[in-house]
This record gives sequence, structure tokens and C-alpha cells, in this order.
Amino acid sequence: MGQDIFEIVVNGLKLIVIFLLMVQAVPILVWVERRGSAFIQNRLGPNRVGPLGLLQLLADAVKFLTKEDMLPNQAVRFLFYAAPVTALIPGVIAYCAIPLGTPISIEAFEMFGRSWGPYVFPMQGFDIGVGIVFVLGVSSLAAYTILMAGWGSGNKFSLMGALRASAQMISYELALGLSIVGIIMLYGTFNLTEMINAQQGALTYSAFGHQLAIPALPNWGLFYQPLGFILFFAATFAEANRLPFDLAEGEAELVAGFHTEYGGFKMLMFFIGEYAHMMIACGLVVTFFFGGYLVPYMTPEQVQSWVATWASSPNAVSAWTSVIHLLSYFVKFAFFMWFFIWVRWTLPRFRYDQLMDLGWKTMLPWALANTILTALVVYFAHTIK
Amino acid sequence: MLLSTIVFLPVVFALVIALWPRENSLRHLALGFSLIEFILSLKIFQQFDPSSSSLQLVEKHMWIERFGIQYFFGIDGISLWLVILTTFLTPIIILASWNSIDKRVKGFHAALFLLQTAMLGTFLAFDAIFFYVFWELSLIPMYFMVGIWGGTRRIYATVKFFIFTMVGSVLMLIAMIYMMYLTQEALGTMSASLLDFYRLKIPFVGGTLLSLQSLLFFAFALAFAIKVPIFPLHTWLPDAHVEAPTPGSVILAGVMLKMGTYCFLRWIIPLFPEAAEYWAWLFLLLGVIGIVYGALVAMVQPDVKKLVAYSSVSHMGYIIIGLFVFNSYGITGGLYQMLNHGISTGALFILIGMIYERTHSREIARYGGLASVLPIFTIFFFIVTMSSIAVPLTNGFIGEFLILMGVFEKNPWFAAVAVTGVILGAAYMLWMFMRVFFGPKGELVSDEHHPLHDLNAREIGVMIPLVVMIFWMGIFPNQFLDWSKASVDHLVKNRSSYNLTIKASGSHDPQALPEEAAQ
Amino acid sequence: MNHSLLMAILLLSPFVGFLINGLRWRKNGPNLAGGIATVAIFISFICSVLLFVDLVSMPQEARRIAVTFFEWIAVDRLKIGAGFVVDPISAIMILVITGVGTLIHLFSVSYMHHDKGVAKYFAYLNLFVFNMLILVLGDSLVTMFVGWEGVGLCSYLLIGFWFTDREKAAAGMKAFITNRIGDAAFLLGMFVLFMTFGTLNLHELNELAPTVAEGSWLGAATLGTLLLFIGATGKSAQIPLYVWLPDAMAGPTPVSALIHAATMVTAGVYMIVRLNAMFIAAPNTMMVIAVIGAATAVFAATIGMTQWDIKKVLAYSTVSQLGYMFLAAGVGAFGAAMFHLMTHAFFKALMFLGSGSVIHAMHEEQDIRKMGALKKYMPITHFTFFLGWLAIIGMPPFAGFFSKDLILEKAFASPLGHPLLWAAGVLGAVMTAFYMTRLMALTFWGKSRVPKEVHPHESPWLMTIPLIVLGFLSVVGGWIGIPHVISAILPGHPANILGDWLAPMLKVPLSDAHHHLDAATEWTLMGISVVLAAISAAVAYQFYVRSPETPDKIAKALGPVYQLVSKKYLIDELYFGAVINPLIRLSKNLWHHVDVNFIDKITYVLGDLVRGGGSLVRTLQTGNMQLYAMYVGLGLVAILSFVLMR
Amino acid sequence: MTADAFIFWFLSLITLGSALSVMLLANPVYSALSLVMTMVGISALFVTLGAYFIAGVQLIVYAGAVMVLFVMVLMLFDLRAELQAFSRGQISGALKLATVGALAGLIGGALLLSAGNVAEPSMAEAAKLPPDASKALGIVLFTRHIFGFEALGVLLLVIAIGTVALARAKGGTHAKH
Amino acid sequence: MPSTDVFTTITLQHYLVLSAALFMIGLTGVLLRRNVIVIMMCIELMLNAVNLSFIAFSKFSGRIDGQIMVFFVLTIAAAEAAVGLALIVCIFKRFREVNIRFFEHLKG
Repeated sequence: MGQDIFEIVVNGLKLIVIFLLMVQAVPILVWVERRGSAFIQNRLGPNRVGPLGLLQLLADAVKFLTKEDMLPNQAVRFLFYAAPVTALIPGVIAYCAIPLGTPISIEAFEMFGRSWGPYVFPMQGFDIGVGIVFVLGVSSLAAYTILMAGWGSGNKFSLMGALRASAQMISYELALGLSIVGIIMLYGTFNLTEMINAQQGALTYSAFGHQLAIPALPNWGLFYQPLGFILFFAATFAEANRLPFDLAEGEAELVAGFHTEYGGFKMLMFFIGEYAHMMIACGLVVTFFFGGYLVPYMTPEQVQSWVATWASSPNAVSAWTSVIHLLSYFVKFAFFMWFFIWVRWTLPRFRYDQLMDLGWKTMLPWALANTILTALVVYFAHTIK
Repeated sequence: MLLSTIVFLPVVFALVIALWPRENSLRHLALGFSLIEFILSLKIFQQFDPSSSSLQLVEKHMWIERFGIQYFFGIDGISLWLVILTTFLTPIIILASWNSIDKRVKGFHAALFLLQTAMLGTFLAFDAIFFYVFWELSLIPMYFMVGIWGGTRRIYATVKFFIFTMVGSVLMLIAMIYMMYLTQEALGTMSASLLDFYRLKIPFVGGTLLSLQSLLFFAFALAFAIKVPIFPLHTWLPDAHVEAPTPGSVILAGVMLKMGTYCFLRWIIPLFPEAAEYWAWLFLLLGVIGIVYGALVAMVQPDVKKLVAYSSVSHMGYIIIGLFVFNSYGITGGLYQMLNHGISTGALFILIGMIYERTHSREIARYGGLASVLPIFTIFFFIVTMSSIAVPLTNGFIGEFLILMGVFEKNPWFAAVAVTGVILGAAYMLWMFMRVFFGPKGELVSDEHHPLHDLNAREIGVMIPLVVMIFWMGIFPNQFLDWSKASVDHLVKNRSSYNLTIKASGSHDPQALPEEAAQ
Repeated sequence: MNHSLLMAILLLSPFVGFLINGLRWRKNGPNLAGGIATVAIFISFICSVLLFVDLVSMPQEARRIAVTFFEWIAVDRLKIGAGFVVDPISAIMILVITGVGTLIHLFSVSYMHHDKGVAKYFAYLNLFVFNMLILVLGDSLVTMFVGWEGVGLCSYLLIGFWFTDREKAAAGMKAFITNRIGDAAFLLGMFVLFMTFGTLNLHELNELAPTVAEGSWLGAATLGTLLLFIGATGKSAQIPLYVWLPDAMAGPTPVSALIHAATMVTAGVYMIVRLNAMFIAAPNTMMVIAVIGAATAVFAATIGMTQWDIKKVLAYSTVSQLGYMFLAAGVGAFGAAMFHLMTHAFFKALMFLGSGSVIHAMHEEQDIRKMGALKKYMPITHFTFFLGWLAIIGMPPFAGFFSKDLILEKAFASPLGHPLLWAAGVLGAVMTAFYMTRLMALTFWGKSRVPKEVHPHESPWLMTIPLIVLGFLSVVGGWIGIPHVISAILPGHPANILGDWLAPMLKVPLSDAHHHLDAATEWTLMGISVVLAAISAAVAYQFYVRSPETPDKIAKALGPVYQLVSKKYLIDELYFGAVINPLIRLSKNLWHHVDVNFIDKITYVLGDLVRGGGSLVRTLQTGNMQLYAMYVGLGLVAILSFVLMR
Repeated sequence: MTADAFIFWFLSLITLGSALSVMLLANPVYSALSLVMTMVGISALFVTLGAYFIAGVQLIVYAGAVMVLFVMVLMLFDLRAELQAFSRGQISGALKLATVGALAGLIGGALLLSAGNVAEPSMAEAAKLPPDASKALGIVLFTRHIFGFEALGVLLLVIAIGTVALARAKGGTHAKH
Repeated sequence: MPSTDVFTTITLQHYLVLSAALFMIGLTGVLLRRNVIVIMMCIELMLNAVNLSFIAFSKFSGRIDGQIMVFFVLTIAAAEAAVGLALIVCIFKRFREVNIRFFEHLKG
């Protein structure tokens, strides 16, 4: 966590900030979703409360908080209450592993009569060596939330929904994991920061000792793993239980799936969990395939030297550089979040067997093929050099 | 590559047979395959140098380095003829079982080929563990052969057969492993090569069973003795023979029993020279008892097949005493008798199978007067009987004569007792022959509803090669013995410090040349 | 002509005959089959004659034609080739075999004319001749053994020729197995000789034979020859292994003539003669041979006197005559043995063929009580049989007289001989005269007892010609061995041609090199035997022609003794009761009690132990997996404790 | 107390506590969820031991897949708290407990003994492994332990086929006759 | 060894004792629980305990092979769970029974 109290405190604060950011992003996303869906469906959407209906978020929050807390008769009390709480945890923890910008380095300074630092604070919750493995591992825990909720509700619709959801998650986890094996092999690391760093500069294919540079394009993972990207992105939809894969809460069949019995703030928690999943997905997509927090066509050094032209202290340079990257990240991130919403209101829902077929019979083989192909390319690019 | 090809080609055949889609052309295919194998095995003669006692056509590759276990094939004068015998009998067996095997034909032929591989491997492997693999492998197809295509008590017989043989093998495996450790002590590296085993000097103390060499000796000997089988361990044989289908019996008597005697020659005698010498009396005694006992019991059998089975016990007794006198006569005779017994007892079983196909009975008492109904069958049976009772100019005589001579040189008293086997052999065979073929027609023979037909062309075709071999081996034994002479002489002369060198074969193994020169 | 080619033709001609008839056994008719077979033997006969002529033309010491076709067995010191030797001894034998053989084949053509298996018959017969030639010509004991067993095999086949009759088949088997007993001893004998002398070549063995007579019973020569002699008793039907020969009469009569009278049964004698040097070196063996020979001669003759079957009488007579030959061999009179062998071949073959002719005429009736007065129906047969009768009872100057006389003389005078042996010989001769006369009388003379439905007739010429030729030989055959005392009074006739011919091959008993009885003793001995035989014949004639009721009275008077003799001393029953049945009982007991009830029981007990242990341990296997887990845990505890406590 | 020690004690408390509840709780669903907790705890312990990759895999495989299966099955069966969660047999129960006790004693004894005898490198001293061992792990896995790896691949294939076969069997393993 | 050290300095022993404790808990569960699924879970627990000690050994001996072992154990555990659960589901579908004592008699 850190050498001294300052670092620990800062790191702790960082975690809290990220958590709060995620939680606070949800109402905005809900608004975007509602407005977006209205836009897509050629209607108005929320527009009464506040400008552009922005204050609708606040109103909704108040409504959720003040709703009656219901416990169904058949419910298992402990699980029923535990589920919404746990729904938050995996998403948040996983998100903490995603780097959001270049690290901020603070030079040594005097405070409270002793010298502190120097420090380097990465712009992420924490940097665990095997980032992607950790993210996948933690996010896979989300299945329990659904199961707990579904079974704890004591309602067969809930249970069915939960079973469907968890089966779906397990199935798509395979495709998800396999689709990024290619990118892992390509970059030769599990570490997300290292992956991002590998995407600096212009696109350059190198194989068999030759190099082909395309300066017009950034060196993003997308151009190396287009198939991996498609598969990964599609799988994240399933992982997040979003349309077109939201079978778990198919209204026509299961009322509302595992959260049929939930209302009020508990319901909100599930919402937050779902959006957290989306955020992780988007964060990962950006990280793997779109250069993460990198500013296209510029390396962090270039950005830093540009910042140095107008910022004063080294600390400021470092901070501004990080902020610029943070912005770059959020732009990309926002696009994919919008993409999620866009898809939700565009595509119809799959049937359950189609879902499973897609997962096992289409995506898994393609992911395998992608893996093998990448392995061959990587192997030969390394050996015939 | 020749030996590997010979050993493993049948596996390929077995696979092809197992996958062959058409039932009706299966037997032709199998016959063709077995003939290919036989012709291939004749190629050995082309490459084999009879004047050398070394191991020839060697193929040697490390298999499991850590334990010094090798993929090691080789051939010398001792194994040569047994290999040929195996490949020779297989087409005959296939032809003989043309009609008698009518269920699971595919499985049967596949098992037969698999068995062939196992037997050939046993004769050709020169690495203990490698050998053991083949030795045990041979049990499995045989187990199925008796168990699936056998008679009414087949399960009893198979289980008995299997358990008897397994009991011995286990001890042998232990002894082999122990010897591998001995090689580590003596040579520095662990080795399972038989050639390295030969180099061992295993301590021997006379007068006690508990010296190392004696213990190893008995561990091996028990396995082989059961396979042979030597007198008190023989009771599985009649049951297995009676219940086995004709081809099973032929293989069992023709080749599998030889695996036991061959291994006495290949393993026991050179590996444990002092123990073998010291305990020779025991094996001579058991062999002689086996001869007389087998003959006596054979005499009173009501079932033809059982009679022949007990006659096998008697004949195998000859081989054992031949081997355990350690002189040229005995060992040559024993080796020759292995071939003889393979051919003549094999032929007897085939003939019994033929008559069984016609009458579905093997009970001697229900026959009689067969000679006037089935004259050709009678002629063949008579010739084979003559071979079995060792009438001169048939193969049997050469073997028995040499064995008895060898035994006489070692100990006249054993020879004197063993010679009674000559009398008793004639007695039980001819008595059976008389009851089955002569006299008034028995109930089966005179049954008007089932007139018996004499041998057809196929069956005559089966018998002709066997009869030719019977006389060829009886009249020109030297043509056979010459190929084994060098090896046998080498064994007899250097028994106490036996060693086999590897003969450089062709040009593909230039490494062996300096070795050969050094030795 | 090239000797090896000649030898090959000699040997292979019968074999080719065998092959032709054997492979076409369904197709060849009686005339074709018989023709082929007879020609085959006749070719051999011609070869024999040619070889004989060659042999005669050689100097006396070098009379030996040896041919080795190929090396047969060669292991270590043992080197046996397919080698064949014609020397004075074997020359005589091949002449007899092929000569008499040709005649008997000829006879068979007619005799077996109506038999369905005639081609098979001739094939066997040819095979027999082939084997007999191997036996006779073989240059080593092993080659001889090949023929030895081969003729036994053919004998087996021919005795059991009419195999649908179980009795006959059994007789064949009995012959073979009895012979096998002898053969086993023969094998051992060979081993003894080989281990001592390092060779089995007959010539070399004779050379290597100890020059000093062995006194011990366990000396190599003694033991070896004794064992060989046991082999000979089997083949040549001596006590105690003679039992098969009377039964062997089950075969067709020409077979009895060829195999069981003229050739095969004399193989034992021939073998002893071949190895005479070795036998001479073993006086103990010689004594045994002489005693057994003499005993057999008397013993068989007594049985012969009581038999009613024409062939059985002849069979016992054969046994008895073979006894004479062994007696001769045993006293070292090998020449005499060979001489009697030859003459016996002539007259006994004649008598068997004659009896065949009679049986043929009587429609397969062999009981002489149902014959009588056949003289008028079959004159030629009667006449030739009569000549044979005279020869066998030793009437001068017929063949049998000379040979038998020589034997008796040697038995008396040889250093290995003894007056008792002589006396036994004379007794035998007397009895021979009696039963032979009895046979003549009951068959050809006296009153006819032929059943009405039977119409005896003379045999066709194919049968009578061999009779006539053999009859002639029975008369003159003895003239090649006329004793010195007689040749002295017979000017122009050389004495003992045969003896001189054989002399280089034979070793005479020690200290007998120039031993001769004085003429007076010789005349006396000769006179005694001839006179006694004549008296005996006369008595028999009296009994069976003049007063046919006397024999019955005597038989009654003798009571149990007669019964015993007429039942052949119950020897067969003795063998069955004392050897064969106990052996079969023993075998059954071994099978049931040792194999099934002991060895298998042990394995069952072992199995039961395992099974019992299993059912004991099975109680642990409750199916409760948690208990199993506990056992695993306990095992872990045990292992850990062991590791920690160490 | 250092942070390392604190984390260790904290995690071991969680792990042991949830493991005990796996064993003791009568409701199998709670047991399963407790086990998930244990897994997560052990995973965290792996992290403290520097085995990041294994920790992640532990989460993915155990917590994310295996235990989900368990929970799904339990929920599918709808098993509530059982009346007889534990075996009733008193003697066998005592025996079983004795076995466990003996084993625990032995292992504890062994550990104690070794503690006295073997000089252990402490955690700080033992950081010989690279901080991110995943690469090294991969290299060792695909070189020295390639056979085990391939064998496991075969095993998994067999298991996959077998499980599918079991799942497709009509009427389960006990088809009605 | 001072008593504070036991708490402050984390050694291999700590991990091993923890591992052993987990193992014993798992074993007790296997021996005493009735529900087959719980028993299987307890087995998983035991496997995990072993994994922990593997990793600890790996760490303290500086060798990576321990981690490989864990990797293998994980795979096998997953396989075992898959088959075991499939069997249990099959049996449950037919008999509605998960009591281990019921499994003693596997005859249908």
C-alpha cells in the first residue's frame, strides 16, 4: 500500500474516489440511456426535471431511497439482503485495476517537520502485476450475486433468471478469456499498463524481420486483433447481461429475472453493479484495443514535453500530463459506454438456445482459431527474425 | 528393420482386419496377410549368418533411458526356428479355422495376429522388460481366444490358464527388476538388456535354496515352468486345450508352450549357470516324471483332445530334460523337439478339430472304425501319430533320440526312465488310434443321419505343409540343425560364462564394428 | 554299374512302388497294383544280384560296398550319415529279402485279388521291403534303427490290415507296442555303445570292440549288447517279448510269410551277427542269448504242439526256429545263425504261403480240425508243403537239416556252448518234428473233416509258382552249408560255402579259431537229432493219421498241464494281469487322484484362501464412502507415524 | 505488527472462519458460499505469497467456475437446511474424529519438530522469485512440465466427453427398464 | 523464538499450519457430512489447503515448480468437480437424493 502514512492515505483516497466516480457515473449513464433510447426511438425521453431532464437523476435517486423495503415471504433473508451489496463489490474492485492515466510523480517535500517522498502515484486503484487475470477473476465473482439474489428471493422466476444468468456468464467467460489470449501473447504481459505502453506511436507491423509502418493510424491493439476485439466486445455484452444477451431478465418470460423481487435501493445497487460491469468492459476494451489512456499519435513523453512548455513545476507537469491522458481515456471510454447503450436499443434479444449456441459453437471456435493463429504469428515473428 | 517389421507387421494386420468392412473376404485377407508374414520371415534366412553364434540383425534403441530399458530385437540360432515356426503355423491355423470359427470372425483374426506379434516379440526381444511386455501380451489374445471361441467350460479354463501363468510371471518380473539393480551395481548404469544380464556374476552358494542365484533362478524357472508346463504345474494345460478352439489349441501347443522352453534356454541356463547345474537334478526328475506321468494319464483319457494335451505334458518333459543336461545333444534335441512338437501336436489338434467339426464330439468311446469312412483323414492322422510317437524318418525321432542321448550322457538312470516314455507314447497314441479308427463303426461314425465326409481340398491343403515338414525335418534334420549349430555350441561351451556379442548387421550400424573387433 | 546308383535303385525302387500304390490307393486295381509292387521288388532283387556279383568279384578282405548319400544327423561327436553298406552279411540278407519278397508279392497278387484295399496292401508291402532294406543295409545302428522301427510300423499296418475287426487291429497295436519295448532298450543300448566307443557305425564298433572278453555285467560291451539283445527279443519274438508274433497272424497270410517268418523277425539275429565282434566281447550277453534262444525254441515248440490254428502253429514254429537262431548266435556260431536264417526264410515262407493257399482254398478257414485229406484237392500245395515239412523237421538233405545240424553242433561244441543247450536244441527239434507232422497230418492227410459247404480247390498258378520255387529252395538251400564231415563223403561238393563267404565278417569265439569236433562225435550228434526227429514224426503220424483219438486221451491224461500249454501258458493273461491292467488302473488313479484331486485341489485351496481373505476384508467394504475416507486417513496416520518415528 | 503480518492474520482469520462454516453450516448453500469466501481468501493469501497469476487463476477457476457450478446445482436442487447434516453413528463418528485428531496431531507435531530443527528463511528473506512470476511460470510449464500439461489436456478432453455423455444420458445413470 | 515474533514475523510455518488446519477442517467435513455435494466441497477445501502449502513452499524455497503443481491441482479439481456434479445430478434427477448413505447401494 505504501511506505508511509502519506502514501497510504493517498492511495486509500484514490480507491474511494474511483468508487465514488463509478457510483456517481451511474445516474448520468441512466440519464444517457433514457435520453439515448428516446433519441433512437424518436421520442423525447425525460425532459421535465431540470434542463434536458438532468435533474431527473436526482429525483430518481430520492425515489429509490425512500421506497419501502420489502422482504418476500419465501425469501432467504440473509441472501436476499446480501446480494445487492455484493453486486457492487466485484465490479468496483475490478475497475480499480484499470489504469486511467499516466502516473503522477511527486517530488520530495517537507511537511510536518519531516521530509516526505518522492512519490509516484499510478492513476489507477492499484497495480497488481497480473492485471487482466485479476480483473477476469474478480469479475467472475459477479455470478454469485445473481445466484444469491435469484435463489434468495424464493421465487422461481428469480431462480430461473439467476441460473440462466450464471450459466451464461460461465459460458461467455470462456470466449471472453480466450479472445484476449491473442492480445496477451502479442504484448507478452498480463500487466495492463505495460499493454498500454506497447500501443504507443504509429501502427507498425513487424514480421519476419521486416517492418511495415502506417503512420496514419495509431498503434492500437485493434489493428492487430480485429477478431479478438469483436469477440471480446460481444462477450462483454453477455458478461454484463446487457441486451441482446439479457436473457436473465427477459421480461416476457421471467418478469424481471433475478431482481424480480427487488425494489428501491436494493434495485439501485443491482443497477450500479450492472453499469460497473459495463464500465469494466469498456475500460478493458479501451485498454486492450484502443491504446488506453494514450493520446493518439503522441507518446506520453511528447505530451509531457508539451505540457512542460506551459506548466511550471515538475509536479504540475506530471499532474497535467496525467489529466490529459485521463481525458483521453474518458473520451474513448465514453464512446464505448454510448456504444453499449446504442446496441441495447438497436438489437433484439436472443433466444436462450441461440445464446448458448453463439457462445459455444461460434465464439469459442473463433476465439480458439484466433488464439492459434496469433500463436503461430507470434512464434514465427519471434523465431524468424 | 527386418525383425521389427516381422514382429509388428501383424499388429498392422490386426488393425486392418479389425477395420475391414467386409465379413466374407475377411478370411482370405487374413490368410494373405499371414502368408506375407511367413514369406517375410523367410527373408531372415537371407540375412542370417549360420556360422556365427552372435546376435544378429540387431535393432537396439534406448526406450526408457533412466532404467536402461531398451527396444532390443535380435536373433540367433536358438530363436531363429521358433520364429519361423510361429510364422509357419499362422497361415495354417487360419486355413484350418476357415469353417470352425463362425462367430466374431473379425475379432478372432485380429486376436490371432496380435498373438503372433506377442509370440514373435517374446522370441526376439533381448531386453528383460521389453521381453516381459511381449510375454504378458501373449496372454491377452489367448485369453480371449479361449474365452470367446472356446467350449462349454471355457471360462473355467481361461481363468485357470490366466491365473496359473500370471502367478509365475509376477515372480519373474520381480527377479528381472532385481537383476536390473544388479546391473547397476556391476556395470554402473542400470540396464535391462539381456546381454548385460549375461555379464553379471550372481553369487551362488550350493546346498541351499537361499543363495541369490538360486532364488533368482527359481523365480524365473517358476514362470517358465508353468508355461512349459513342467509336471506338477501342468493342470491348466489339459483344461485350456480341451476348451480352446482348434486354432487356440494349435497356437497354445505349437508355439506358446515353446515360449517356456525357449526361455529356459535363453534365460535360465546362461543366466544362472551354477544354479542351473546345481538344480538340474530337480528339473531332470520333474521332466522325467512329466514324461511318464503325462503318458500314463494320457492313456486313460476319454477325450481325444485331452489325451493329446497330456501327451504335450509328456513331450514337454522331454524338452525339459534335454535342456537340463547342458550338452549339445540334449540342447539340440530339445530345440528340435520344440519344433517337432509344434508341428506334430499342432497337426494333431488341427485334425481333431476337423473331426470335431463333423461329429461335434471328442469322446473316444463314441468313435470307432473311422478309417473305413474317412480314409484320407486317417492317413494324415496316422502320419502325424507316427511323428508324435517318434518313428524314425519323422521329425519326432530326431528330437527324442538326441534328447535321450544327451540325458544318457549326463545320467543314464534318468535316460532309462525317460525311455519308457517312448513305449508309453506309442501305447497311448496307438490305443487311441485303434479305438477311434479301427474296429467296428462307432455310434458317431455309423450315424446315418450325419454321414461323414472325408477331408476337402482346403483341409488337405492344411495338412500337406505339415506332413511335408514332418518328413523333411525327419529326413534332412541337418538342414535345420546347421542354422542353430553355432549358437548351441556356443551355449554349451561357454555356459558358465555365457556372453552374446552383437554381430554388425549390414552397413547401417557402423558403431558395432569396432566393438565386434574388440571382443 | 555305379554302386551308389545301384544302391539307390535298390532302396528306392520299393519306395517308388509304395508311393505309386499309396497315392493311387483308390484307383489301382489288384493286377496293376500287384504288378507295380512286384516289379518294384524285382528291380531291387536284380540290383541285389548285381551288387552280390560285384561283391563276389572283389578280393575277400575288401568285400564291402559303402555308400553315403548325405549326412543325416550331425551333432557334436554324433555323426550319422544316410550310409548303406553291402558286405557279405547284408548281401545275403538283401538277396533273401528281395528274392523271397518277389515271390511273396507274386503270391499276393492272386491271394489278395478280391480285397478292396489291395493297392494299399501292396503299398504297405513295398514300404516294408524298403524299410527292411534300410535295416539290413544301414551302416550304423541308427540307420538300422530307422529300418528297425520302419518294419515294425509296416508290420503294424499289415497286421491290422483288416482293421474293421477290432481283434486284428489290437494285434497290430500289440505288435507295435511290444516291439517298442524292445526298441526302447535298443535305444539305450545304442547310447551305451556310443558313450563308450564314440561311434554308432557298425563297422567301427566292430573294430573298436574290446579284444578281451568282458567279465563284468556292467561293462560297456556287455550292457550295450544286452540292451540291444532286448531290442532283438522284441523284434525277433523271443522270450519274454514273443507274445505279439502269434497274434500277428491276424494279418494276411503272405504278410505272415514275408514279415513274420522270412525277414523282419530275423532282424534281431541279423543285428547280432552284424555286431558280432561286440557281442563276442561280452560273454555274459552271449550266455543270455544262448539260454533265451534255447528256452524259446523249446517253449514255443510246446505251445505249437497244442494249437489248432494252422497259422498259429506256424507262428509258434517260427518263434521256436528263431530261438534256434539265437541259440546259434549265443554260442558264437554266427554263420550258423545266418545259415538257419536263410533256410528258415525259404521253408517257413513256403509253409506260410502253403497255409495261405490252404486257407484260400478253405474260404478263410484256419482251424486244422476242420481240414484233413486236402492232399487230393490241392496236390501242388501238398507237395511243396511236404518239402517244407521235411526241411523243417531236419530231414537230410533238405535245407533245414544242414542249418539245424550246424547249430546243434556248435551248441555242443563251441566254447560258449554247453551240452544242455544242445539237449534243449534236440528237444526242440523233436517237438518240431511232432507238431509239424501233426500239422501235415491234420491238414493234408487222414480223413477229411471239411465242412460240406466248403469245396477246396487248388490255387491258381500265380500262387503255386512261388510255392514251387520256394519248395525247390527248401530242398537245395541247405547245400551251401554242407558240413565238412558230409562234404568229405560227397565228392565234388565244397563244404560250408556260406561259412567261408561270411568268415571275414565274423569273429569267432575266442580259442575257437580252429576248433573242430572229430568226425565221429559229429556223426553221432547228427544221428541222434535226425533219428529222434524221425521217431517223433512217426509218433505224430501214428497219433493223427492212424488213431486220431489218441491225442485226446493223452491230453486228458495230462489234464491241467495240457490246458496250460494249450492256453499258451497264460502268458498273455499274465502280462495283462500283472502289467497292463495295473498300469491302466494306476493311470486312472493318477489322473483322478493326483491331477484332479490333488494338484487342482491345491490350486483350489489357494483360491479359496484368497477368496476367504477377500470375504474377510470385504466386511470393511461397506459402501460407505466416508468410512473409506477414514481408512485413507488412518493410512495416512500410519505412514506419517512411521516417517516421524523413524 | 507489520502490514504483511496484519494481512496474513486477517486473511487467515477469514479463511479459517469461512472454512469452518463450510463444514459446520447445515444449509449447503451457505456452505458453498462460505467456500467461495474461503477460495477468495486463499487467493488473497496467494497474492501475499507473490503468486499473482495463480491467485487470478484460483479466482477464475475455483471461485468463478467450479463453485458456481456447485452453487447452481445446490440451488437447482433447492436444498434447504438439512435435518441430518452430519452422520449419526456415534462409534464411527468418534473414530472419524479420532482419525482427524491423530492426523492433526501428527502434522502439528511434524511442523513443530521441523520448526525446532530447520532454520527457515523468513518471508522477507525468501524473495528469490521474481515479483511477477507469470512469465517464468509459463516457461517452466511449457518446458519442464510439458508432459504433465499435455496429460492434463487429455484428461480434460476425456472429462469433457464423459460429462457430456453423463449429461445426455436419458434418465441419468439409472435408466428405467 | 520470542512470542512477539510469532505474530510479527510470518514464516513458512504459519502458512503450513494454516494449510493443515484447512485440510483438517476439510477432512472432518468429508468424514462427517451427509450431503454428497458438501462432501465434494470439503474435498475442494482440502485441495485448496494443499495448494496453499504448495505455494508457500514455492515461495520459501524460491522454486516455481510449486506453482506448477497448484496449476495442475486446479485443473484436476475442476475436472473432478465437473464429473462429480454430473453424476450427482444424474442420480438426483432419478432419486431426489443426495445423502451419502444412499449412495452405498448403487444398484438401480
